[in-house]
Parts: sequence; C-alpha cells; structure tokens
Amino acid sequence: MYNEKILNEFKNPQNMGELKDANAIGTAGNAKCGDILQIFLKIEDDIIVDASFKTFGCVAAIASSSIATKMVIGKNIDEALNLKNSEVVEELEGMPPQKIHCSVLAEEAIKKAVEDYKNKN
Amino acid sequence: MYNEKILNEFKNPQNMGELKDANAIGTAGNAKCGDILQIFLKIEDDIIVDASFKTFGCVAAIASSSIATKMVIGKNIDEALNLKNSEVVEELEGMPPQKIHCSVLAEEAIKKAVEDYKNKN
Amino acid sequence: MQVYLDNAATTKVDREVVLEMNKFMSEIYGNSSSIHSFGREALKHVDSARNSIASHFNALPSEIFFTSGGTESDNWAIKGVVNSAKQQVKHIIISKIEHPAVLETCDLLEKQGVLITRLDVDKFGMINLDELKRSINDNTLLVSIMFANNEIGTIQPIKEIGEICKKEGVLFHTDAVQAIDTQDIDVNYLNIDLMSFSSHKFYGPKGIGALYKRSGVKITPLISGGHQERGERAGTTPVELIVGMAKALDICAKNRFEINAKKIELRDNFIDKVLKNIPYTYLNGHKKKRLPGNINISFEFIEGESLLMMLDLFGIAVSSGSACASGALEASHVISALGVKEELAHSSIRFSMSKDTTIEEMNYVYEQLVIAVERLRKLSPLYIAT
Amino acid sequence: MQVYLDNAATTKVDREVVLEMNKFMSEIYGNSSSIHSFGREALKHVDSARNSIASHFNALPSEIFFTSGGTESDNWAIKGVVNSAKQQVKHIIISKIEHPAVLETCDLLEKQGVLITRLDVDKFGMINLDELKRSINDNTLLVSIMFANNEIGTIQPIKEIGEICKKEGVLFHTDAVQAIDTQDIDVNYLNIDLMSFSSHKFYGPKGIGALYKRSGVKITPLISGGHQERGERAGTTPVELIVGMAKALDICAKNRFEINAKKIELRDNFIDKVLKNIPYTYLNGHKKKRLPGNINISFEFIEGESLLMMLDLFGIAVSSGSACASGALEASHVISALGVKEELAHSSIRFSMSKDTTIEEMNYVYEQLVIAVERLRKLSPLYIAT
Ligand SMILES: Cc1ncc(COP(=O)(O)O)c(C=O)c1O
Ligand SMILES: Cc1ncc(COP(=O)(O)O)c(C=O)c1O
Repeated sequence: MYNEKILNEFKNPQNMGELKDANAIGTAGNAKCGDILQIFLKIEDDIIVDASFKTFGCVAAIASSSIATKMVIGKNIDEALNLKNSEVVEELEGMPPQKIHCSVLAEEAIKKAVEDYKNKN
Repeated sequence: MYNEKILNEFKNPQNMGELKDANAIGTAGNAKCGDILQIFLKIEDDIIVDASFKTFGCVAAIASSSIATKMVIGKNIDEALNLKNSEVVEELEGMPPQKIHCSVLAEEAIKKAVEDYKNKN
Repeated sequence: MQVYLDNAATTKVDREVVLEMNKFMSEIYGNSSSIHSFGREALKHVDSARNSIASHFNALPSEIFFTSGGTESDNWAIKGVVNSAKQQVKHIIISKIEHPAVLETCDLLEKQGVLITRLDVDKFGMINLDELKRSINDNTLLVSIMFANNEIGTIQPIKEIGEICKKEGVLFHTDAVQAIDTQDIDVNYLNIDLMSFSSHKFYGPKGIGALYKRSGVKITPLISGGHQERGERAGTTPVELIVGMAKALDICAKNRFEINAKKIELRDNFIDKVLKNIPYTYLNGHKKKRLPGNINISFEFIEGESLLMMLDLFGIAVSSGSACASGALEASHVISALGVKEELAHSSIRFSMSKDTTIEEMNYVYEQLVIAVERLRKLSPLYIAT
Repeated sequence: MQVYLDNAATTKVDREVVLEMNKFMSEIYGNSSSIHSFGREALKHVDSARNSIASHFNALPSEIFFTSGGTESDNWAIKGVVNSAKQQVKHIIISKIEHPAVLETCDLLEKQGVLITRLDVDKFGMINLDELKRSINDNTLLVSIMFANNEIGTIQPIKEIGEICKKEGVLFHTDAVQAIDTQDIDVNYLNIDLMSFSSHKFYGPKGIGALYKRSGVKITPLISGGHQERGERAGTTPVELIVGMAKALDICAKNRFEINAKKIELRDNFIDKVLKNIPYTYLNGHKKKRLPGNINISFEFIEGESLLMMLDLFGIAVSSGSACASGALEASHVISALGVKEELAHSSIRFSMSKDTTIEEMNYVYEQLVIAVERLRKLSPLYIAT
C-alpha cells in the first residue's frame, strides 16, 4: 500500500530525535489514535535554520514527519505556516487514503511549533 | 453415481431385443419422462422360459431391464408377479435414489407382461 | 483413444497456468493484505492480474471483483441488486434458458416477493428483443441474460440487449461464463453493467471467478467480513487462483482468432456429417450464432444418458442435455424451452470442444457415435415403432 | 535472512499438496458432477477427500460442505441459521473478539433486526461461561464463539461452551480457522454443530475451506444454483482445491504432536526472552491456553505498524495488531477488548510460527527485534516522556 518514496523515507528518516537547541516545539495527535508527531524547530530571524522530529506512529506518520522537517528547513516562518498537508503528500508521491491524516498531523505540528515560537517572541 | 454392477449390466446387457416367439408383452413408462421399458416373455405352462427387453432410457433403466429379464427366466408367472423393484435394486447392488423409479418400471413391465399373458389365456 | 469433449463442463488447466500457480503456492505465498514484503509482493501480482483481466474486457481494474466462481458471481449480482434496491416492488427479467445459478436464485427471490419475468426463446434459443422491451416496467431493476448458453451454445444479441437496458435505465447483468474463451467482450461497447465469469471454463483452475461491476453500480455484499476487494467481497485473496485465472485469460486471448476458426470448422463438419448420415438427428441451437466449440444434437429414439455412457465406454466424454446427473427426471430445461417434443429433449447430447481438439479426435468420435447410436436404437422400443 | 512469521495470515503450501493439486489440474481434471469416466474419477477423489476430512473431526462425510474459505463458511453458518429460522425474534451470541467475518456479518444482521449479544473477554481473551449462560434466552438461535483467536491465539473453553449450548438447546458454531493445524477436534465430543475452517491456514491452497454442519441442522444456502454439495452450496466442485486441502490436513494431523511441542518450546522461550530483556513489553493473550505458534506482544511507546515495517526491512514478516492494513484507524478490536490501555493496543505485534520455524530463525528475529525496538523508541516522543 505504501509507495517506494514513503518506504525510503521510513527506512532513512532525516532529522530524527530532539533538536538540542530548538526554540520552538509543536505536537499533534495523541497516543490513543496511534499517532503523535512532535516537531522541533530552531528559528533565527524568522528563518527556520534547523528542524527535527520525534514520532510515535505508523510508517506514514514517520515519513510525513521526516519529509516535513526537510521541507521547512530554510523557509521563513510565514512560509512554514503556509505548508499544506497536500504538499507533504505530494513530496511523498502519494499516500494511501486512510493515511492522509498523518500528513495533516505533520502540517499541524509544524504550525503549532511556529505558533509556539511566535508566542514566545 | 452408478456402481460397477450397474455399469457392467449396461455394458453387457442380456436378453436384448424383441423375442421372436414371445407370447406376452408388457410396457411401462413413457417417452416424455425419458424411460420406456418393454418386456417380452415366452411362457410355457405358466413358466417363463425366455425373456427379453427393449428399453428407451438411461443406464439404470437399461440395467434394470436386463437384470429383470434374467431374474424372471425360469420362474413361474406367480413368482414373476411377486417380483419387487427392491429385488431388482438389490440384484444391481444399489441404485442412485433418483433412479429408483427405473427399477419400479422394470417391476411394472414384468407385471404387465404377465397380465397380458393371463388376459390372453 | 480418449477424447474429452466436455469442455463446457470444465477444462484441463493449461500447463503454463499450473506452473504459474505453483510459483505462488511455493514462493510468493504471502497474504496480499499483509503489508510486509511477502504481502506486498503478492499484492503486486494480484494487482497486475486484475489490471490484465480488466483490460481484456475494456473495464477498469477497480471494476473487477474476484469470487469463487460463476455461481457465486451470478448469485451476488442478482441478490446484490435486489438487496441494495430500496423500492417496494422489485422486478427482474431473465430468460428461460439461464443457468441454474441464475434460475434457482430467481426462484428463491420470487418466493420472497420479487417479481420475475422469464423470457421465452425461439427454436434456436434466442430471446425476442421486442418481448424484452415490452417486459421492462417501472419496477424493473435488472435484466439478466446469459451471453451464451451452456447447453446449446446459442449466443444472445448482447449488444442489442445492452442498448435496450441502457435506454430504459435498468441494469444489465450477463452470465458470460461460457463466452469468455471465444468471444470478444467490451463491456462498454456492449453496455454491460454486471458480468459473471469463471476460470475453469477457459483452462484456468476451478474455484475462482469474478464479477465485473461497472463503477457506480451498487450491490450489497454476499460475503461480508474483511476489507478485501474494496470491502465488497470478504475472504483472504486467493492469490494463486487469481494469477492462474489471469494467465489463462491471456493465453486464450492470444490465440482466440485461430482457435475459433479451427473449432468452427470442426464443429460445422461434424454437425453436417451427423445430420446427413445418421437419420433422425436434429441440431439444437442456432446454426451460426453459436459458440465455436459447441455441438448439441438430439438422437431420436435414444435417451441421452445411455448414449453418453455408451460413448464413455469408447473413451469419449460428452454431456447429455438431460439433467440426469442433477438427479432431476425432467428433460433439460434448455432443450425443452426450444419447443422440441419432449422425447427429443431427452435425446440430446452436447459435444464441447477444447482449443486442443483435433480432427482425428472428431473423426474417432463420429465413428464411435455411429456405432453407439445404432446399438441403442436397436434396443429402443420407440425405434421399432416407427 | 528471510523469516516468515505471519503464518496466522496465511501459510506456504506444502510441497506434497502442490504436487497433488498439479495432478488434478493436468490429469484428473474432470467435473466431478459429470457422469462420464473423467467425472467419475474426479468424484472418487472428492469423495475420498471428504471422507478423510470428516474423519479428522469425527464427523460424517455428509456433514462436510466445501466452501471458498473461512469467511464464506462463517457467513453461511450465521446467515444460514438466521434465514432458516421461522421465529420472529432472533438472537445470536458471539464474543467481542471474533474475526470480522463473524463480527461484520452480525453487525449487518443487527441492522436487519437480529439481536446480537457480544460477550466480553477477560484480560487473557477468555469468555466468561456464566455470562454466556446468562445471555442465552428463548430467542437465542446460535452461539458463535471462535475456537482460537487469530490475533492473540487464546483458545476458548470449547467443550464447556458446547455443553452449555447443548443443554440450552441452541446451536453452537465455532470459527475454527486458526485451530485446525494444532488442535485435536472431535465435533461430537465437543458438541459442535457448525464449524468453519480454511485450507490456507494449514499449508493448503487459498480459496477453499469448508463448513462442518451436523446432520439435521438446517441452514439456508448462501449460494444457490446447481445441485453440488447435496444442494446446499452450488458451484462447480473445485476438485484440485479439495484434494489439496485434504492432503494438507492429513499432513498436519500426522505430525501434530511433535510440531506442537516444538512450537510451544520456541514460543515460550521467545516470550520469556522478550519480556525479560526488553523493558515495557507485555504479552497479549493467555500464557498457556494459547495456540502453539502464536506470540503477541505489545511494545510500549512504539506503534505496531512501524515496528512491523522495521522488521520487514530486516527480512522478517510479522503482523501488527493495529488494523492498519484494513484502513481503519482504531486499534485492534481484539487487543482493545482485553482492557489494555489504548496506547498499548496500538503497540502490539503478532509473530506466528509455521511447522517449519527453526530456533535459528527465532534467534535472528529476537536479535533484530531488540535493534528495531531501540531505534523506534529513540524516535518516540512517548518514550522520552517517561
Ligand atoms: C452459463 C453458466 N453459468 C454459470 C456456471 C457456474 O459457474 P461455476 O462452475 O464457476 O460456479 C456455469 C458452469 O457451471 C455455466 O455454464
Ligand atoms: C479466525 C479466522 N476466521 C476467519 C478467517 C477467514 O478465513 P478465509 O481467509 O479463509 O476467508 C480467518 C483468516 O483470515 C481467521 O483467522
């Protein structure tokens, strides 16, 4: 059901773990539903200079988290706020319909992290 | 569905065709139902000295006819009148339930032949 | 010499099909619903089998639903349409010569209050299109007419039926079980909404078939449970059977033209020879609009089963129109529907050829047939009587 | 190294079974309903397969009905009992951990007005016999409790259930799909009235199964048409699949004792090692009353599917309790019914062994499991949080 791109992203996820010097964190989902995505951002002058993730969830959740961190690094925070789950899906070259919600969680976690940063600053 | 005994009787039927010097004929069944049994008897002093058959019908009908002629040869007419279809079935070592009616036709044809003889004499 | 001429009953599985199936039973044996690589590998082949099967009928892969065979497909199509329909009065139109899978299913539904129209056929086994048109009313949900008949091989005017159904806005199901190996079927060109077929009639394994269901057509599942077949037909996907069926269909399609031509020649020669040389013989079905491999002849004064068994003694496998094997005493409902006299209905024999049937085999069958017919007629009280 | 530990999903077909099936596809390919010698030869083998299968369960041959698999058998048993019952109010008792083939069929019947009681299970997955007794009332037609669960392997007290049903005069159906290869089943000793099973779970082909139906028990057909299976299940008899299933069952029965012992040892060693050495792991199901080949463990802080896929990267095929493959987002209904917290329900993995599973394979799996669990926990926001 997963395409090669998703499986590859799952096999070799990028930006794993907790970013030591993160200044923004966003969390989406909950364990009862089987998916929690946590995004760590390091933001300097409204530019995301680094990002990482921790995820409890299925292959799609992990792949979405990984790809989303890669997508936001280098972006400014307004661009990141505009990240849509459909772009995550596109970057992963499609996703099984029942897994689309994982990409939504990725979008949500990014947004929450940026909002966390905005709230703090 | 047929046992070896029936198949053998069908393969090598005895007493086929019209008995030239028959003095009694009995017919049972009809073409619409797919079975007609005709029994020819040669009766001397109330003893069946020869018998033959002609049959339009399935394997069971032909086997029943054949075995019935063999069974009545040598019998006197009262014994022949008492021939039961179950004896025909037994002699053939069983018959599929839906074919039992063929043995009934054999019994019936024998009876009719004997009655034919009685009516004439 | 052994000659198998009962290919309308079932066929020998193609060597290539067997080899393909073996691979899936011994190597690619995963459950195609599993997401690990064993499962994904199996799924890949199920998907490509589905694609390939769909393409043969100009259907979408998502319109192919695997079942356990033609009978299940027929049951599902008809019961599925009825059960998913909300209207109070439900009406179905079929023909009198449908396969028991359709006939008995409709008998059952009739007892539950569904209205059934059973169309007559003419002496060649063809339905009347005007009668069909007249039979359709506001309550009609479904027309179910077989593509080709299993006993007499008559091919119905499927395109015309499809057009009528489309115009009248009723669903059209066709039992195409007998037609798959020889007919060119485009479900869109023919306006077919539902189509049943079965692998073992075209050199594939037994126990597998499919229902083509046009996308958008709603039928309730017959077998519920897992999510297989997009939630419409539960049960572990029988991978080896599906790839076997797809392979068998590919092979059929490749040589269809040549094989049909060969069969038609053998068929027509045999029919001509029998009708000319054996007196009191009658062809059942249509002379031209018939399946290439089907020969059905009545041998007057002889009961079909005994002729069948006599030929069997000579190593020849055929089928008798009379429904003996099913335990029924009545003559074949198909032959009877043609309006022949009942005696003749009991006297029919079906010879159904395979793609590998040879002229030598047909000649042997003809010779033995002459002998068998003569023997049995000698035994027949009806023959003397004429 | 490739290790297939998903034998509860489906098994590799036994080599001997494949060879047997090949013979029937290539040589004894007749339709067993045909009365010529090709057909009679096929029928002979179907009959002896039926005899042999029946004898394994101490059943009569006439009580075995071939179907397309466990799902069809489950559907037929349950719908068949309901549809043949004349009473107004109809009540069925099942457990909460039945297979979807039973659960969804009952959901459907519930919508049509049938009353369904779904028995709870304890933390080991066992039903409560008192609750069962209390649930039976005058309207109860059927109790359907699976022999052994497919996810957690828990074996129900079938004998006791059978006794209760007999005493109360209600029918007892058991979905024995997971139990056939390892359990000794005597339908009379166990008072089973209806039993579903499926060939592909015991090294036979997919697409074939059977329903045992005690003689005298009335159920309406699910698939109507021909006279096959004594008029109870229409469709051309899939000879090759039936002989394959019978062969597979024979092979299973022959070595059952040794294989069970071996599996149990491998199972218990593996469970002990994991629970002892990998922290935050929990066994699902019963420690003793479980299928010899079933291991089901929750790995806290990890979602099952990702662990499954990580193991897949190491060549290991397992199944995750979470119903990802089916497209559902909910945790497994079975694990949830055990009363574990929902997070844990998403974290379960099933390892199911085959008769050929080796200690080397299990050791390899254990090693890779340690690595995979560590990796995924490092990635888990829940693990840090504790
Ligand atoms: C016209 C027709 N419909 C349906 C069937 C039933 O198909 P199956 O044997 O696959 O159940 C057959 C053959 O038996 C058939 O000839
Ligand atoms: C307990 C149980 N019941 C029913 C089934 C369904 O059987 P089948 O795959 O043969 O349809 C399965 C397996 O899928 C099962 O494990």
